[in-house]
Amino acid sequence: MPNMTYMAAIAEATREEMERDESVYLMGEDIRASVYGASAGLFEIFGEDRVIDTPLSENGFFGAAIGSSLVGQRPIVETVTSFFWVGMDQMISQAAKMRYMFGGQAKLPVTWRARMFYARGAAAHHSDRNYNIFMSTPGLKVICPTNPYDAKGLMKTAVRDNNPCLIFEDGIAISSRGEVPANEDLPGGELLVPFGEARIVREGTDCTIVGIAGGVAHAENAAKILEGEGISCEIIDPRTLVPLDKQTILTSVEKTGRLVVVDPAHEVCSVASEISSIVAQEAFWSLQAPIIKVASAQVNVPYSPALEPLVYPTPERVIEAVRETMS
Amino acid sequence: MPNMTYMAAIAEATREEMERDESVYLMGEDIRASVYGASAGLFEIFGEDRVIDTPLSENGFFGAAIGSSLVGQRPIVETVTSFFWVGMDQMISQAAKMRYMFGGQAKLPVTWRARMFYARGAAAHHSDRNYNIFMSTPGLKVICPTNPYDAKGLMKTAVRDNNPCLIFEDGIAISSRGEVPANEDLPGGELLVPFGEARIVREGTDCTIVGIAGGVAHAENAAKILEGEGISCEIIDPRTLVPLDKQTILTSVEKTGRLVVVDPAHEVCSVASEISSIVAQEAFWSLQAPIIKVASAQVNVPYSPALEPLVYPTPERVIEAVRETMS
Amino acid sequence: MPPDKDLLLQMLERMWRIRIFEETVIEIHSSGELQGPAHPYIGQEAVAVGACAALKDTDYIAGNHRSHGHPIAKGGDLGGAMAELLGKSGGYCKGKGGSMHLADFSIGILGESGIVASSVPIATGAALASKQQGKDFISMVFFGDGASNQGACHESMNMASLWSLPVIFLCENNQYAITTSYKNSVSVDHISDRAPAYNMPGVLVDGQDAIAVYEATVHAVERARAGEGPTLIECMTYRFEDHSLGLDRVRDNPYRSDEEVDEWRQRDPIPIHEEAITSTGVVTPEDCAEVQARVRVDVAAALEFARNSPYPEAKELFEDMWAE
Amino acid sequence: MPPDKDLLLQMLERMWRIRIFEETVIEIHSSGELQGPAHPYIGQEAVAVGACAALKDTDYIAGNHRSHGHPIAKGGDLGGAMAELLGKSGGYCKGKGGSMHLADFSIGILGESGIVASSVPIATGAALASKQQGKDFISMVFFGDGASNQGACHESMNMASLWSLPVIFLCENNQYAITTSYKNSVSVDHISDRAPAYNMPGVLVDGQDAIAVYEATVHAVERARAGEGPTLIECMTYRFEDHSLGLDRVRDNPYRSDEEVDEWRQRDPIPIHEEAITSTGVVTPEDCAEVQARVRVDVAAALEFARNSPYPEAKELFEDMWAE
Ligand SMILES: Cc1ncc(C[n+]2csc(CCOP(=O)(O)OP(=O)(O)O)c2C)c(N)n1
Ligand SMILES: Cc1ncc(C[n+]2csc(CCOP(=O)(O)OP(=O)(O)O)c2C)c(N)n1
Ligand SMILES: [Mg+2]
Ligand SMILES: [Mg+2]
Repeated sequence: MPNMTYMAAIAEATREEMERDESVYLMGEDIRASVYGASAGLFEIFGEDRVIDTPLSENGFFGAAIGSSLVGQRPIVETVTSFFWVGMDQMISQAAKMRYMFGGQAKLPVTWRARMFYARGAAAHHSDRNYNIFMSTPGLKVICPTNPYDAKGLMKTAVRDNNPCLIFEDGIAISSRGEVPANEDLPGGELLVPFGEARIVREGTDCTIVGIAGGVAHAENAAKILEGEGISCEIIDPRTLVPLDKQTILTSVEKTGRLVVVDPAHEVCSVASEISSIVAQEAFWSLQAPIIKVASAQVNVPYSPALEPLVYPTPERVIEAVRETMS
Repeated sequence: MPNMTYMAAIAEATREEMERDESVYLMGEDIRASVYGASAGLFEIFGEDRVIDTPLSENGFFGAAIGSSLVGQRPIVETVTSFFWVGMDQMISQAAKMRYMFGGQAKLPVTWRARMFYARGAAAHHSDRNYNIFMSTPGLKVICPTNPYDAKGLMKTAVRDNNPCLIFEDGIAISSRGEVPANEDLPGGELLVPFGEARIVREGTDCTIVGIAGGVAHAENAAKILEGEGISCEIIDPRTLVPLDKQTILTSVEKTGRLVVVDPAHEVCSVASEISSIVAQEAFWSLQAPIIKVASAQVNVPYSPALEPLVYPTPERVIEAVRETMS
Repeated sequence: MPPDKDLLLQMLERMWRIRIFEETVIEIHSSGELQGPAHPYIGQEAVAVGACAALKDTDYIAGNHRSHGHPIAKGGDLGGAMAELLGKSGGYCKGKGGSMHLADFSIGILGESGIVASSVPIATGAALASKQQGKDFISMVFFGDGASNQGACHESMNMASLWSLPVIFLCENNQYAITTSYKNSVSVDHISDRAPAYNMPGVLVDGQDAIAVYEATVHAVERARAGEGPTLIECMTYRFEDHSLGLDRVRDNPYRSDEEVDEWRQRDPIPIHEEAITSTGVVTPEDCAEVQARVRVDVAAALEFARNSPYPEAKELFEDMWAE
Repeated sequence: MPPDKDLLLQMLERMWRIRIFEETVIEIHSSGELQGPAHPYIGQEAVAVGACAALKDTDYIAGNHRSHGHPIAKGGDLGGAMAELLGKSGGYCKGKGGSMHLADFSIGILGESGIVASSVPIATGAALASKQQGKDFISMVFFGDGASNQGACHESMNMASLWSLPVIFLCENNQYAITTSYKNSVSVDHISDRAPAYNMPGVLVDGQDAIAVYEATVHAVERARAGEGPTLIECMTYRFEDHSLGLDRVRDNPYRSDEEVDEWRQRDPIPIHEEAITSTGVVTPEDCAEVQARVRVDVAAALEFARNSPYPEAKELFEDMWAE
């Protein structure tokens, strides 16, 4: 099986979908030059109508993408999570609401791909992990692939979905490599990962760890060490936050009786809070210990290499949390 | 004690603060004409430098308010929650982050007042209850006054606070009247309600109900009926979400062993989720029943009078939830 | 290319459809039957009607909160519009959108929007799609003088010009944004003066004259269909009623003088149009009277339809959220 | 009003301070000592220096991601800047902001910003405050050709013009936004051509000529201090280096021809300025050499200071979030 980087998987998904369906096009800043690494060579293949370098106008071109999707186009928009703020009105007021407001007349097959920078001095203006905000808004699908396989398969599913989809590409996940099957080795001839199906990364019996985005890698590292202490962790990667595969999480907690949620976003009103609240309501009687959130400290992200690492979850913090639930 | 409407209380706070400190000024759309009812007559008193009707440019004038606050002004900005989306970049990238990014050099005494429409056909574009999103973002204070007394007292505190403050004026709360002491009857000569101190609306022993914004009124109505059934509810109104008076909530749950959170915002990643997650982590051992969220259905807000009421929490839904925790 | 008799009469008819629709809306709002917000279009009929007369069914429009005139001008059904306002399942949007969100995709009405200026990028995107798909569909967006100050307009006009998109930016300058005069919100004399900043033609038109609006739009349409790009048209007009129904507080605080309102009411687009089309003899006053009478019947039928239409059922709450 | 000798030399000195600072930054970035992002200002020195030479200490500036030139031009301390880049507690922002967020409120540097165009409204607001407070402080904002397409610019320019605010919109047209030519992102020939859309003067200046930039700014400053409102100044310039350090991917995908880069490198603002000031005899080549030598020492000292400055302690993480 080919082993590839996360960005290569995204690039492959993009090219395959553009080849398959000519209504799929790419839009963003500096995508011809492939500044974020997912669009190299596409301009040469698909031309200027399908690989569009935009002016620096996020609200405007997000809106243009949405408008084009209303009448049959399927844009893929590339950006960075922090630039979502600039285009927020189009994302929330239009993408998330139009279909419902118009009684189902609109289809909005827009896919946003947003880079989330991680550590390395991105500082407050480039360190937003705002998937919780979009998860909170009805009408948007929210996707957090954590490895190349899922990145490719979920991206392809997103492009084909008739609803606005947001793909969050976490800095930690981006640095991963992994196996992605070649199309000819797949039964259907291509890799499509369905939405709303969590992945059980690792089975275990003592404590459930739900990892969000880059949190999955931390959970895996923690689980290996905890195994040495005789603590067996079950790790769940929801993969898509909307739709959320609640059932897999509940079933796991019913088995283990314990839950730790690892989420590299700010802890307040986070996805970790949401999952915790679901379990506290729906699997309460199975719980044998407090639910622990391991999320980012509620502080803006500092630049200094001496401070920045203190904000984010780490495998150590996950280990501590699991130990606490076991005590 | 004078009995007044919520908006009259806001108007009084505004006028008093403008009289007290000439760096306080008002900015927004159609505020001279007082379209939302809080600024009647102020233009005549304070003139055009302090009562500024802006063009329809939320991102621009939110930013201008922030910029002016950096150098000594104290703007009060009037808007509607749904228009926050348009000005989101300035609110998140600048207001919430500047002070920290600049190592504490900046002070940002900007107060936003945002109307939240409620029921009556506001439809999806005018029904956002996005306080959770701002609560999630480090750097902003978030205030939800639920009665005229708190509206006046919290608003005055907000204007004097040296940090960006967002006041959410919930449609349900706005329709309330209540007693607001005259200044001459107050020890300090004026009404200032501190941030971070929850109000215990009603004491009780069986179940804690935390009400957010308009949720407080529903909780009160529910508690009256439940009292008839012999169920004693303790109602807590956090009043400010940032800072959040976690301790009052935890202490109450330690006493009652049960928690229902009533929040008229969408349920996912909501303030209700957050409070639930805090209690599931920090007061877990006191809990005798699942924590129940009574929040808005995860759907865009429909216009039709036949559908809209189905979205929001109601006293009936609160009653059901409390009964469930008791069973 | 002056409009032919049929089109002149169709324009008259559509203006009457808007006028009488709006009068009915005002009535049922004051009686309490209609509860939601609504922004009357009365006084501005020549703008939407003149502009849409230059479009085909396959062309797109998008609009704003002052939202009943545009879809009716584009040929939208009155019953569906009225039912939508009443929140009934026979409405354009099954009662989910209401007054500010009328849409009928089947005839290119891509929807009105409650967030000021937020449909400007949307219409620009529909034009982009048209170009990408090799279609000759044009996109037109209605927005107000107030809206013109939003960044969304700047960004959209810039993109449209860069990419030569078939989009018409149709600014309805009714001179106020709620209570704010455009003289206090727009830093140039006319919004159309901003067109050179995007290297596109800017046209200033008398918005009370449907034929003038039509003709200006025809030019813009030709330009757009020929692949020559966008046009900014500014129509000077006036709303005869309050900003929105029930906003009495604003009425108490007069931002427009009685004289000004009266003066503009003298420039009612319907008599102006009737005068224009009957003075040449092409159309008779009887033709006009007949149109008006027919529309009264149509609007009454629309109200009847809306009243008889059932409310959506509770189970519909979660429908229409997600597309398959 | 041509600048006097002292000012001419100060301008030279500040250009050298920027140049050598940036060269040092490139060095410590390639050695791995500096890890965060950084956007070199080399090639554009005449813009910030010429413009800031027309300002007083009490005037405000705000900037963008290409962020080292503006504060140094405004008189900012080199050691604090370098320490900030290294994330040290001796930095302007105690290491919390880093390269893109340099700020020194004590001399009117209201901060650089990583979100493109988002300091344009901020600077407009500082100007508003100045007017409200009856002060004669001016506000100037640096933004790029790419930034000019953001709605924030439109909204700010409109407000500034309406309210006659003392703000100078200083566009550094270095012709590219990362890899995108302004010819493909700005729909008019020049960004300054947009000034009439806001009823303000628009000036096009050679951004490699510090004296020309200075003189244009002096006019704008006079206008602003006289209460006559804003000015848009567009400086044509070029960045000699990559968009940001470490963005090699872009270098592999050439968006600028070698010829173009070489041609512009011939128009280095430092020799141009030296030539201008020595050719009149006011300043001697020795004066210039002395300036450069002095600056080398200063930058070396700044790096030394930064290296010796301690990292912030863990407990500082939560400090500076909230003002008392
Ligand atoms: C982004 C946003 N800000 C504010 C409002 C509130 N609002 C609704 S209509 C309106 C005035 C719009 O003026 P204009 O664009 O001239 O249209 P008109 O009402 O005159 O037709 C305002 C301020 C809104 N709906 N959206
Ligand atoms: C809102 C936003 N969108 C995109 C970016 C990514 N980005 C950083 S710099 C830049 C180009 C800016 O171009 P310009 O304004 O011309 O300034 P220059 O880099 O040429 O100095 C881009 C696209 C950003 N930081 N902010
Ligand atoms: Mg108007
Ligand atoms: Mg540039």
